[in-house]
Amino acid sequence: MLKSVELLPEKSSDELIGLLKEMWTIRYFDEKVDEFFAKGMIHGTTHLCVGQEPTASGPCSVLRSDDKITSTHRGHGHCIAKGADINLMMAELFGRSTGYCKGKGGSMHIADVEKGNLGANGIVGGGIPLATGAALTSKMKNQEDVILSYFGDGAANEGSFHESLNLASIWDLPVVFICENNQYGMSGSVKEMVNIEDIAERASSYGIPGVVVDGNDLVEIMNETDKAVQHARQGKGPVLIEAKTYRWKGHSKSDARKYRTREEEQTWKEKDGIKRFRELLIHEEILTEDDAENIRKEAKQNVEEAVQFAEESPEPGLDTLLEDVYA
Amino acid sequence: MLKSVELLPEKSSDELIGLLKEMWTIRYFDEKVDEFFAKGMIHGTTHLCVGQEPTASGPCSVLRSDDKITSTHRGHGHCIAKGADINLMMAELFGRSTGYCKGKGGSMHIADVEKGNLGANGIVGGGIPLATGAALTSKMKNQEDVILSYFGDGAANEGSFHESLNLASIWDLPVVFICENNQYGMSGSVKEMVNIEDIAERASSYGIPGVVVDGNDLVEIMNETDKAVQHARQGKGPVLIEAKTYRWKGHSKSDARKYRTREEEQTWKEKDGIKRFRELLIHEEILTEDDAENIRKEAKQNVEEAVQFAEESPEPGLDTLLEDVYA
Amino acid sequence: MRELTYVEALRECMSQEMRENENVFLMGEDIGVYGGAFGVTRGMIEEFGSKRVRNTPISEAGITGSAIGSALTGMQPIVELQFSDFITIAMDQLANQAAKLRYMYGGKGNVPMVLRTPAGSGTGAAAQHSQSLEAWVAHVPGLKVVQPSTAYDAKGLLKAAIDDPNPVIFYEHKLLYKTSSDDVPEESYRIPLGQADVKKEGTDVTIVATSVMVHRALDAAEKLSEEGISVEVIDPRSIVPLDEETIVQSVIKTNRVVVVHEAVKRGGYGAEIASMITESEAFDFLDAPVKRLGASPVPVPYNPELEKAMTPQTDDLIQTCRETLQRT
Amino acid sequence: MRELTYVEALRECMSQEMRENENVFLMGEDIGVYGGAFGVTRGMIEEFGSKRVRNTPISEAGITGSAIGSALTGMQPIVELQFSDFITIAMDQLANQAAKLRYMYGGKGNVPMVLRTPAGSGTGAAAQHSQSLEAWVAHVPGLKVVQPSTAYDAKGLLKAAIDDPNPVIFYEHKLLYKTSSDDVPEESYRIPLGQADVKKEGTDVTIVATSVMVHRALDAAEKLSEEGISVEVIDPRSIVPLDEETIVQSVIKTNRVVVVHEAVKRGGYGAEIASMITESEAFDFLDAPVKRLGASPVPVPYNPELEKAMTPQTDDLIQTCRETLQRT
Ligand SMILES: Cc1ncc(C[n+]2csc(CCOP(=O)(O)OP(=O)(O)O)c2C)c(N)n1
Ligand SMILES: Cc1ncc(C[n+]2csc(CCOP(=O)(O)OP(=O)(O)O)c2C)c(N)n1
Ligand SMILES: [Mg+2]
Ligand SMILES: [Mg+2]
Repeated sequence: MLKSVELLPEKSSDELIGLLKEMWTIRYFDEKVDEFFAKGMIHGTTHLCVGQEPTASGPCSVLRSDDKITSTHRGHGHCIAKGADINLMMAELFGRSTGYCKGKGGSMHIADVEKGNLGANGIVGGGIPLATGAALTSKMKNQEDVILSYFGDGAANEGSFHESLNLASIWDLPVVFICENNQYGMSGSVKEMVNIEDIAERASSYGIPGVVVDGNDLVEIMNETDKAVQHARQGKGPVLIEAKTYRWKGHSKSDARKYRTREEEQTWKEKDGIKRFRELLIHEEILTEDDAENIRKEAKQNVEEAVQFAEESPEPGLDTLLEDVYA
Repeated sequence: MLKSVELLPEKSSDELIGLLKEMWTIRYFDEKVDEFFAKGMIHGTTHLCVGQEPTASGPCSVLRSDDKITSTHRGHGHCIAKGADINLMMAELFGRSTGYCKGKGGSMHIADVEKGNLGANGIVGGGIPLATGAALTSKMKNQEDVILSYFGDGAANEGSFHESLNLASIWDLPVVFICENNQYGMSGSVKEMVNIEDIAERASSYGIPGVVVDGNDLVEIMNETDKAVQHARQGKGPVLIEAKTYRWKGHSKSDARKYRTREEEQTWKEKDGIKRFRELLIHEEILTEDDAENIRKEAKQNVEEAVQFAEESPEPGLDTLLEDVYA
Repeated sequence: MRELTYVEALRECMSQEMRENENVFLMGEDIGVYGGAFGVTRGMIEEFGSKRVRNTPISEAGITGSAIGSALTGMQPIVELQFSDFITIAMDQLANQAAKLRYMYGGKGNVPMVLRTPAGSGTGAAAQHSQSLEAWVAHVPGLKVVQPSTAYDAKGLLKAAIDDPNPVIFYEHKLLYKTSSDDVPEESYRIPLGQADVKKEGTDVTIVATSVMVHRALDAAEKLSEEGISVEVIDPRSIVPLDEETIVQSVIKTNRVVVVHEAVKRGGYGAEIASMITESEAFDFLDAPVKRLGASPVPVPYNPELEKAMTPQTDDLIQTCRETLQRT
Repeated sequence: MRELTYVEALRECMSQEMRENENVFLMGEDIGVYGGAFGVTRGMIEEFGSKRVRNTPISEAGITGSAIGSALTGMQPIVELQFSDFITIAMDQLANQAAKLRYMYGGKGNVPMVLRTPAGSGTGAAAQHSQSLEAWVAHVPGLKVVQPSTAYDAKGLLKAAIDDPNPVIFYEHKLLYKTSSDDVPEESYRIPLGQADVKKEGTDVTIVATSVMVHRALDAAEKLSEEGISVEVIDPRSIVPLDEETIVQSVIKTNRVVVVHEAVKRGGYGAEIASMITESEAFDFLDAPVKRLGASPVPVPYNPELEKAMTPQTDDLIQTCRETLQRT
């Protein structure tokens, strides 16, 4: 559908517009969450993906509905991109019984097993073996489902990364490992924490393809993930994709961001992937400025409605404490 | 001293002859242990390094006495090559109070901390982080000591391998990682357990040099380890060396070796590194056939004496049970 | 009925399940042609092929995590960890993922997997290959923990573990692998988790014993019967869930109890069982304090005499029962 | 004397040690300019530089293992694990290496390291960031385990832990970081490991409480004193080694005891303490069974009310003390 750039996966104009709206939804969702945390209206902690929307929406948009993802502590975007209902997400953050986890999980544990989101994870690197196992199911059951495993640059230094990629590679499992390299762990700069330029280079340790993509270029991400997903679906084994991106906000609710400069932040903000995709759609005449503005407002409005839904939802009863430990 | 091949580390003829004798000692030691296990005269289990003598003797021979090693479950050779007293080793295998560990450790836990052997390890991959930490001590204390970390091809699939190599690489620690690729874990063929040709390729994940050596060529091993040790000692950071070798015996005392063919075993036995080095020394006129034979006999005799020492040593008293848990 | 060893009983159970249920498969190090370090899976790759008997690299965390992921998506993996000491490497996946996913997700998803692994000392394998760390997993809500002491129990409990929709840690014992039961049915059967077995009835003192200690308790009971002392031996078989009722009723009957396991006494699960008894209605029936026996607080030593001295033996049980009977 | 928070006390101790002893250094995730997830190391990299305050990659097993290796060769590392839940990833290195090396090597070599890590719930961090798993490490011979409940204790115990030639697991508590003591000396001091502290004397019932529960026990004691009930509150401070004597003597005096911790009750270390009391000479002085309080057998839930309902609160302690006093 796009003329000036090549887009490999087939997407209708409506679908492309949907992606723009989804990215806006992700952004407004997390900005709203930020606001509530700052006001002390939500309990616990949270990790926002503002600035990383394209790495959530792009890869998920090339998946089939039976394909699955594993997500991370910074998982709201992945969750939305995999089709979650933001009402249930917001309710979960409010700890309400209507939330995805009935108020028991919170931000770090939102899962939507039916939609194929096998869950956020509070353990850095903890989801990578789970994705590998889900891919094993797909292979053993001849399902053709592909699993997309999200993790950060920091997670690439955990043993679980290594063991999982090795396992997936020797068994040719249908899993795409996607490293959202947002330049930092919590405060540890990727430049100091690994001795190589690109984390994608690590693919060579497992004899699998490694690809670097611009995390702010939705089209590039979609193209590369699409290729990787097809590779995996065809039984050719896993692929490691590294998306260079940046988290605009602090790591979690209390972060003075001393480990980086405001200038660096500014430089990255100028690369905003939403803005870029919006301009592309306008340039391609898929969208007018007015449409774009309406879409943005709708997304914002949807988030407001999610807040309302959450606020009106009941707290879980204390009698639920002991429920759902065992199946 | 050698004429027909280039040997980088300076070694006198006596030293070269000493290495031949050491390799014989390792072989006879482990063959003796094999015999005792077969007869049920020793308790527990053991892992023999028959056929892997050059990867023990070569790397250790280029170390200074303050340099250290970490070893593995298959560690008798490393221990002898790092200067251990075989009497105390054999006594340990017999579980006697005179043994290196006072009878409390056995084959998998022989350590000789004073001589710089930081210990065998029953946990596959367990010693790699320890070596990394010892290298950190060296660096923090400006000691110039280099640490050599032995592990197997199987261990290269443990998370500890990955985390340690990453840490050592970002901190430029003076550690040489040496993978004794004897083609199998316990039964898992390296061909099935990794998706790459050489484990040394994994060095690229950490931006460090990776080198493959012929594990039956003592001179090549010495040359490559010597370069690596110098690299590390000069503060240039770690190196990963992979030595292709083969264990002649089964994995441990009860192993029917179904996972490999007798032909394959034969092929590797023909590459015997001891025989090869012996012939080199004779060819170089450093040794006559007769000298070589005498050396071999002496090594064998020394092992017999170690057995006698062990047999004559007392059992540890039951009152030692509770000793040495805490310092 | 048939005599079968503990190893054979385990293998028969897995084979029967795999024939019936295509979701069940095995993963582990050297479980293929090698047959596993203790021979439990011997012959299975020949029957079921390398897709369902998956030989893995040496990557305990990765294997365990992958099993969890596959269980979460519809398979029923049985993982063999070569020695239970290596569970230390997989604890994040077990305690933080397998045990918690369902609860964290508000009751969505479940993890029907079994992790089989041999524990215990007595083989000279020394400190890193001889531990009994079942207390760790038993402390983690969301896991179930089984410790069969006989071939008969092994077969029936393993079936229950495989059928269970939750992660089950199934502790085998190295010294039991070659022991046999003469009453193992050929057909598949299930022993419900959470059902203790009274291995021997008695009236004077109760011994609650797990795994290999069940046999030492039975030996002790036999010797004590010569002195006219009647010992009741209870094997909980699973420690999570724990059949508190059977234990409490026995203590109410005998008024005296000794709890024994091979694990280090300090912080072992015997403390939980002993405290549970004290907190129960049995307290008022106790004629002597609940007594625990467990290993000395040391890493398992290599020397066979030291190794033996570390763990409770039949004689220790005999003496402890006598002491407990002498308390007034 | 000076008022200092728990965080400040910890930081002051480490800084003083690092000024005195060049072998002492810090390793951990985000302990540099970030100051650690809970701000404990804030400002330290500025004073001591990045060589001695080493920011690490996210590699818990690797960091812990490296610390062990450096301790074995002459350094005295202090590792910060960001949340104690992540100890699950480092258990092989802690339990199989650090704890056992010295014994396995026949008394050669030792591992003078401290692993500091925050435990506990109450912050809404949910199931993977709120556990209290001290029972695991306390079960492993070769490790020592410390749980300071006040700023004063934190400073003195941390010094003892750093000076100790053995691996010490030092459990901090998230809810205590901001609490303060008004009696923290400026100079360095050491509180020996294995010395319990009687936080409040009393005569009717003893509460043995660890970490944050010490404060709930003191609150309960205060409220119960209004009813004329005199509670003695004992804080073991270290659970390995455990000051059994102080606990036993207190029970001999009060004849009644409640053991409380935040960890899950099932298989928690309270079972060890309770069983130890039952097995001791205090048994004959007990007027009521030893009672334990601990968390419900569930992963820590996110919702604040559920989270609170899971762990023992002051009211639960009050009620349990009353019940224990009513037993005859
Ligand atoms: C095993 C583990 N170690 C440490 C943490 C604490 N922690 C949470 S997020 C984070 C940084 C993760 O960095 P990265 O993987 O790059 O993801 P990002 O936060 O940048 O999205 C850390 C250290 C954790 N949750 N789990
Ligand atoms: C963590 C761990 N997993 C598994 C084992 C069991 N085991 C002992 S040696 C071995 C094979 C190791 O293979 P490799 O690293 O190649 O060393 P090799 O035995 O070939 O010298 C295995 C699986 C162990 N001891 N530790
Ligand atoms: Mg990151
Ligand atoms: Mg090998």
